[in-house]
Amino acid sequence: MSTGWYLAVSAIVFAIGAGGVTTRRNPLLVLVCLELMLNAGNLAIVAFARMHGATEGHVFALVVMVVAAAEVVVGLGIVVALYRNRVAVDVDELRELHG
Amino acid sequence: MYHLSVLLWLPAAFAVLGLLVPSRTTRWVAVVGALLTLALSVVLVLDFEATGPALQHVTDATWISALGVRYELALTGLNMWLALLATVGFAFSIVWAAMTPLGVDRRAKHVFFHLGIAQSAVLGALLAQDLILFVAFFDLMLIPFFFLTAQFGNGDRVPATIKMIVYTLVGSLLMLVAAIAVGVLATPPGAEVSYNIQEIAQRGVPEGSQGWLFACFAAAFLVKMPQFPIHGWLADGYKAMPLPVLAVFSGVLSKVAVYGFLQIAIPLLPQGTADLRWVVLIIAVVSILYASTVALTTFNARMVLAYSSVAQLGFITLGVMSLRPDGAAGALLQSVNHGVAVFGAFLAVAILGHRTGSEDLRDMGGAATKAPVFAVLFVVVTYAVLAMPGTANFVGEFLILRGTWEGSAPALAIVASIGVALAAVYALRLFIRSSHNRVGPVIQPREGARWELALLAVPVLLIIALAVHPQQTVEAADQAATRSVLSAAAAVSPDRARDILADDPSAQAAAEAAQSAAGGTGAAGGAGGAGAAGGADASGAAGAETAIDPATGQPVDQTAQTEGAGR
Amino acid sequence: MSPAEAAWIVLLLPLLGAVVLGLGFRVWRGITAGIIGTAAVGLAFVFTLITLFGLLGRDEEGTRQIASSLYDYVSVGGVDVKMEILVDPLSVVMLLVVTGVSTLIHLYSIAYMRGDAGYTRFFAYLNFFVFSMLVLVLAGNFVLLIVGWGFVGAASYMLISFWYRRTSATKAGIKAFVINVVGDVGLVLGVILLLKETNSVDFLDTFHSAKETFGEDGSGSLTAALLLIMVGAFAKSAQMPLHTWLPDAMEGPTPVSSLIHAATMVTAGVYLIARLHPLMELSPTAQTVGAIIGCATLLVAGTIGLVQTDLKRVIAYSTMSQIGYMIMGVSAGAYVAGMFHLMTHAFFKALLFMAAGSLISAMAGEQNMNKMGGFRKAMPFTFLAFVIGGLALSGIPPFSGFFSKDEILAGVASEGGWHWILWGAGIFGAFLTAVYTWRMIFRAFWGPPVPEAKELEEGHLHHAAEHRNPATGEIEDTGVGFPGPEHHIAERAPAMRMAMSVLAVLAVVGGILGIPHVFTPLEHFLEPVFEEAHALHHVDTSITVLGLIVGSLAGIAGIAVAYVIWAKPTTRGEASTAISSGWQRRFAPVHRLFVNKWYFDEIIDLLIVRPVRGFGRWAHDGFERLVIGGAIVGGTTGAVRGASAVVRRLQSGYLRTYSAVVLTGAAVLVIYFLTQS
Amino acid sequence: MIALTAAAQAPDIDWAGLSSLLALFAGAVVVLLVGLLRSRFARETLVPVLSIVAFAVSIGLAIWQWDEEGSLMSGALALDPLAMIGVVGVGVAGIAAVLLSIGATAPREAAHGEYHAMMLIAAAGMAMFVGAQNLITTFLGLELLSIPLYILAATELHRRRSLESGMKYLIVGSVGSATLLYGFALIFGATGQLDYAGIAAAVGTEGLRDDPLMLAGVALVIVGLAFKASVAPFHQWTPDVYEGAPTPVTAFMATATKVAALIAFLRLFDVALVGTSGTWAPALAVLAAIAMIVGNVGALGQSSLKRLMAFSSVAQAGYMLVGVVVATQLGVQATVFYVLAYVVMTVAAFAVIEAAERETGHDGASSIAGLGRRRPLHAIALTLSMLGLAGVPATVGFIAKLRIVQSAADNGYTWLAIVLVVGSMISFVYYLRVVARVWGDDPETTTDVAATRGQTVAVEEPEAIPARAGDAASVPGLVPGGNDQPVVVADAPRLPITVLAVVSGAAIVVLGVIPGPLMNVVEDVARAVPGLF
Repeated sequence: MSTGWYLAVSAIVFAIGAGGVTTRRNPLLVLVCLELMLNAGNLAIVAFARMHGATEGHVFALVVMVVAAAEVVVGLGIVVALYRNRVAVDVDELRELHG
Repeated sequence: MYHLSVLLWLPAAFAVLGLLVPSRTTRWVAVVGALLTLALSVVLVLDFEATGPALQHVTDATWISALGVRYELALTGLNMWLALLATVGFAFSIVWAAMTPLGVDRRAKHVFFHLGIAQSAVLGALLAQDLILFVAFFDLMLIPFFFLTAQFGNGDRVPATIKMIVYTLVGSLLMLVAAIAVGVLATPPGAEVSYNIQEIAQRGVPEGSQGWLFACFAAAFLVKMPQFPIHGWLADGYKAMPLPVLAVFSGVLSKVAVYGFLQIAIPLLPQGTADLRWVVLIIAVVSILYASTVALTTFNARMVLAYSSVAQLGFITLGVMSLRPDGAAGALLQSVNHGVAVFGAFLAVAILGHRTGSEDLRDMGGAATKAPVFAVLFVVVTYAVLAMPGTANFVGEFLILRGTWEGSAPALAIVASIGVALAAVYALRLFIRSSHNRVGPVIQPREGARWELALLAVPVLLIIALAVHPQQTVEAADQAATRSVLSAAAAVSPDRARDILADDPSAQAAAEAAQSAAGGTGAAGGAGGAGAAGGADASGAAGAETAIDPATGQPVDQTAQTEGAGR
Repeated sequence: MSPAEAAWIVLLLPLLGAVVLGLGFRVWRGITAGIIGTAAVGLAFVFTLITLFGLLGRDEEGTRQIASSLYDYVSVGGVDVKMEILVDPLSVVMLLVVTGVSTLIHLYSIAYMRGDAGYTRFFAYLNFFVFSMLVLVLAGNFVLLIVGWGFVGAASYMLISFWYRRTSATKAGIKAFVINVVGDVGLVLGVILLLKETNSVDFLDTFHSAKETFGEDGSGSLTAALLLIMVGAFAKSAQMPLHTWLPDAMEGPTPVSSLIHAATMVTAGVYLIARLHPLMELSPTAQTVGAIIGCATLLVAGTIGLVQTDLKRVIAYSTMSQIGYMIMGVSAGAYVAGMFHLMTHAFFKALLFMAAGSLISAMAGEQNMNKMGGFRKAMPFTFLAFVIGGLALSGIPPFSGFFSKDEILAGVASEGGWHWILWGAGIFGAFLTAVYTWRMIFRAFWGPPVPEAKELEEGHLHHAAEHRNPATGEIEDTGVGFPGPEHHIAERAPAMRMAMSVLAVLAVVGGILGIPHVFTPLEHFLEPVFEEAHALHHVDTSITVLGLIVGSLAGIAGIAVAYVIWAKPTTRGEASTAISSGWQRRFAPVHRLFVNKWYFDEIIDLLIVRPVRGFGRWAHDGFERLVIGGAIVGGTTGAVRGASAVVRRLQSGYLRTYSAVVLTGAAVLVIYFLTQS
Repeated sequence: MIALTAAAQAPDIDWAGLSSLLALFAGAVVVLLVGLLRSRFARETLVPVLSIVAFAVSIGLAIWQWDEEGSLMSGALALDPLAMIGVVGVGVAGIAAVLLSIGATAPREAAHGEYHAMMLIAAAGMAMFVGAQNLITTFLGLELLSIPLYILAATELHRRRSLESGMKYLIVGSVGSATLLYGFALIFGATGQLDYAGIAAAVGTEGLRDDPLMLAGVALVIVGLAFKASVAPFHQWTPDVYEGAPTPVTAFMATATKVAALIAFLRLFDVALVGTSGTWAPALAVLAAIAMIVGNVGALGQSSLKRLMAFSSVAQAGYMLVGVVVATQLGVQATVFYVLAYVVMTVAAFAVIEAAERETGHDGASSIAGLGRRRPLHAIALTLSMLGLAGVPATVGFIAKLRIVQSAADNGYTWLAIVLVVGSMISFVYYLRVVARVWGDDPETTTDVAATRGQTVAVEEPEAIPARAGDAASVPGLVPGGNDQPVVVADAPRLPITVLAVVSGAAIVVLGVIPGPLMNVVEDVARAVPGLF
């Protein structure tokens, strides 16, 4: 299959992730969607690496996975801290800083 | 050979010194500093030979090498007298501040610190020969006045000062871009960017973009003076500022803008000047009429002086934009006169203000009954403000009107002369409503305190001194003014340049160099370099009675029979 | 001592006097200030005589026009102005008049002003005035002339509003000054226009090269320049339409009126036109304009003088009309006649003002003629002075007025053509002059003595209970001491009497200086100055003789008419004023026109003062707030504040909007980039 | 086997080059361990000292490596003055942040060890980011500096606003980096190269100028980096995060991240993608213009000082971007000079804001009212920093602005220079309003600080949001009343903050009057960027 297909899939996954981030109100799901966006990028990198036969691409994908994991962990940590501070688990709740 | 940097940084040094000494003695340190600077500037002015090279006492060092910005100062015919006016003005206002409660205020250190920094900045702007150095000092000169008014002003001072600062900075920041653009555009490909004023004048800025560049410079200077459409900040700014500070702000800072026109905008952008000349002339004339009518109807004494300054600066701008040596020299003389008159006038308003509590003319009246000496001094200042023939203000105005008549248009001179009549009205109205007529409802007239009268005597003596011999100010400015307006005049029309030269044979040598530079781009030959050959044979010094034979202009021997004259 | 050095001393003496009096104003007690002032001007007169004789001495060999300069006043561009004076017969004649009459007036003021709180200040200002008048007369170039012009305007302002506690005085002061400034401006513009051609401000250079620069029949720009300069002359000499300040200037003390508004300042215009005669000769239109304005002024002033009730204002209007004569004469080419009339007028007009001062003192400051009458017995000397002055003013032979006035008319008539109309107007003016002069004398001295007069007859000078300002009637603020409650009449003050008698003699004898075609020393003295001019204007004897006869007839007729209306005890026993009120009713509209001074004040107020003040107030309140504050400043700050509100509202705090903005931004950028390719 | 072993011998690492980076990592580890000790002295003072030492060492090493030219880790990191100046800038910002944290509530809440470790790691990330020459290391550097900052922003666990700012920064930050990653992917797809030199060569030779993949990739990269440098349309996180986060962290974020982001911008756009500057230069110019206007206008109505500084940093980012847009030697010099000047000015401002916040409990405008009378030194420092940021002559801000305007005017971007000038006109209003408030002494606004020293001061939020009934249950340890009023002990500012304020204030003026030395440093930084004329 030509790389174009992989690209299309990755673009769609990126779009879904973006849609999720902007519409879902539960921070956990927002983090999931962020994962989706990062992995879409991953998919594209791997597809191109195969196309160009450049192995560094795969290294790049591995690095991205590690980074994505780290982000989600920190994200969850903050969500738990928010919950312990009696703030409803809702992204729209976080609007004390504005103006 | 005095180093100009000493004159420049002396006030700042004393400002810092004032911070260190205990606050009781700060004011005396400041006064000593101001008087020292004044003495130094007088020495420099006396040391300036009118027929010497264009730039004297030059100090030159690199400031920002990467940008080609140099720290270059010099004394020229144009800025010499204005620098003296600045030192006189600051000495006057520092001594005045030292005597008022402002000087013994628990934050007196701030007052004298800011005044010192402002003085350095003003002197820097006047003496700078590098475009960026000029713009830097031009902006810096405003900031101390912001602090002075925000801390020590009256009424709702903070918004008023912020409006004033931002308003004037609109102009000067535009000027920053224009200054850089001038420097950059004037550099021939491959050469090093240089912001030296003389250098740029020789290199010549491409004519295409001179228009908008001149507009930027003109905007900055017209806002600073201020002139008619862009004087929004004047009313609030003047009301908010404490009077000792206002005297020097109104008397000196607006003159830096006039100097800016003569030293930078006109010589560097001759084509731009020629194209936009009429816009500035119209603004100036409208400013004269508008400000005069407002000045003669407002009831606040301070506002009368504020709008009278706008009108007087309208005249000065007329002189500058007439692009003729006598117009420009008249404008410079008028700047010095207006400065001195304004110092006296603001002190008089302050004295009257002390006695009435407010500066409203309706509360005043009859101050002269108990204060004869103050009344006489105030009358002399009033005569200077309205440019009565006999004072040097009249000579300035005469030269400006002549310059406008021949340089710009007779109609303009006639309309401007209406301003002269209106000036008589508002100046006398201010004097009469405050000092004459019956004793006003609020005022308690009493004679001025000894220090007040002594201080008021200073500008009065200066007015009289200038009145008796205005020649020294005009003579110094003559050569320099010819050089700076010549290229612009040539840009307007070649024959104007010829009749400027015809008018003033002494400018012949200086003109050749400027003539070559007037040809627009890239002419060689330093305009500044060739010093003017010996000035006009300053005859007439002989006191003895010499019957001048009019036909030949030579003094005639007593016995020789001359036709024409009576037998 | 050469004439020029003497002239410099004459110039500086009054200045020295003014400075000495000014600086030590607390030191001089009593009348010492008066003595110093008078001494200063007296010395100046002496040195003027020295200059005169020095100049006469040079009759044979040297030139009579000496320009001496001290230093360069201003020299820039083409303009080279020197601090120089020009000593020649014309300026010496003026020097004589100015210093002579000033000395007498200073002498008169020593007594008249005694008791006034501002005594020293008065003499300081008076000396300063004399100095400025001398600068004007001796100036050697146009710029110094304007400087003198300005000084004189300032000095007259200071003296008019001398009693500055009176609001009417300060109003009159500012009015006089502003109109003078208008004159100055005209003068400045005229000089600038002249400068454009001649490139030199020096009198002698301009006059001698006048023909080359302006061509034989003079150019358009020369006429324009002269007209502008004449605006200055008309403002200073109170000619129409710039004359409204003169009647108000009567607010000043009487010696001021006699010095400034009779003898010296108002004659400046005449001197100027005489000085510029080489240029005037080249521009017939300017001469015509001058003649017409002069004639119109003398008629209008005469008519107003008829109906004035204030004593000093009657004399003021008579001055205006006599100056009208001089301007008409000088503009028409009769320069010597003009100067001669200027000199004689100075004598008898100063005398009349002094006499009026004495009369007003007798009336304890009251100037309204309706309240005067029957002072013949009470004040014989003042009456005699009034009669001599009146006769000279009306031009009755052998008094000085007769010769000088008719010589002017003769000079005008000899121009021929339409100038005869001016001659006719002049004669009618002479008749009017005689009428209003003697109306004043009869109203004041004839008829039953008024209480003040009776009191004076018993040797006791009347003192008003409270001191009122004659013009406005408000109680005078004598708390500060002036105008002083004391009054001095000639009969009791030797100094006043001495000054008035000298002037009386001169008024009578003055005529011998210019008996036409018989003995004309003045004309001979002024010969070198007006040498070319005389060739053009030849006056033949027949016209002169005709003028003399008709002029004196007009004068006598005028006196007769005045006698009939105001003095003759009427047969039918009505009060003597019945007849004049009868005339008033019959010509009511005309009377109202004259009383309202031909509505000049109202016209000027309507055309100039009110619009300027209205515009100023509108600009100050309306325009400043709306346009400057609103549009330019408010507009920009409004826009910026609006934008700031928008940006802060966008900052909604919602997390999801932020990410949405980032993503949409990315999409927009990608699309933009793709379209680029 | 031998071949395997032979092949697997250790790679030749240039330890000297890497030393400044390693110093930061080592510092983080040491600080983490010391943080575990029980004694308050170890935690309260030893940890900050050690982290300052770590920063200082890394700065020293960076200066030591100044003249080296070449690459590290087989082309992944560049070793040139541009990277080194980045490390120095980050180091200075780090030291300042640590000084501000002494005695602050954030380290006490989050255990000193971790707090300082996080800071050091973030600094290490930035050091990597500025030196990155390969797409992988760039992305890794970016994430390494961002994630610790998310944590730091949320350190004050008991203050809802801090958590909120942390959360917001994380989510929007991740969106930004995801976009950046996708951009890198597309660029990698278009050129097949990962390292900058390769990309530059590929772009030059194969004429990829108008290849859709390449263009889309560049666009997304612009979004990602613009987000990080908080340039206008992508700046919306900045005000909320700066205001919410504890002030020392905000200071660190405002200064260090800007240094890293701008230098990365320079390296990526002026080295790798310089070929396609025709397309991205105008777009960046427009972004810069928007940033200047939105930043200045947004700051106008602000009452909270930190939020004002946030908007002002957006505007300043706009000014700095001009140097990148111009893509010339002068442009690079202008941007690097501006960034260093910006660091000094912002450090001075935040030092005074932190001191005022400790005294009054809030960062509202009234906290600095009448400061001129109470704390003259702080007042002078804040005034100088405000005037510097506004660009008043005799301050380093003026020289920086001058260079930016000249670089713009030199290359035909005069309209951008005019927008810059109009923006700074607006900026004068709010900077001068702060200065006027500092020096004005109208009595009613100055909270009488002397009286409240020592007591607990209820934090008065500028616009308290009506707390919903649901979460009003009081949590043990919190001051009763008010939903989450944290405990703020109003105590006199510690000496380090005053020293920091005075030093940076002085630096603003000294560098303003004598910019010579800094100019030379910046000159040889620009030489490191090949390819620009």
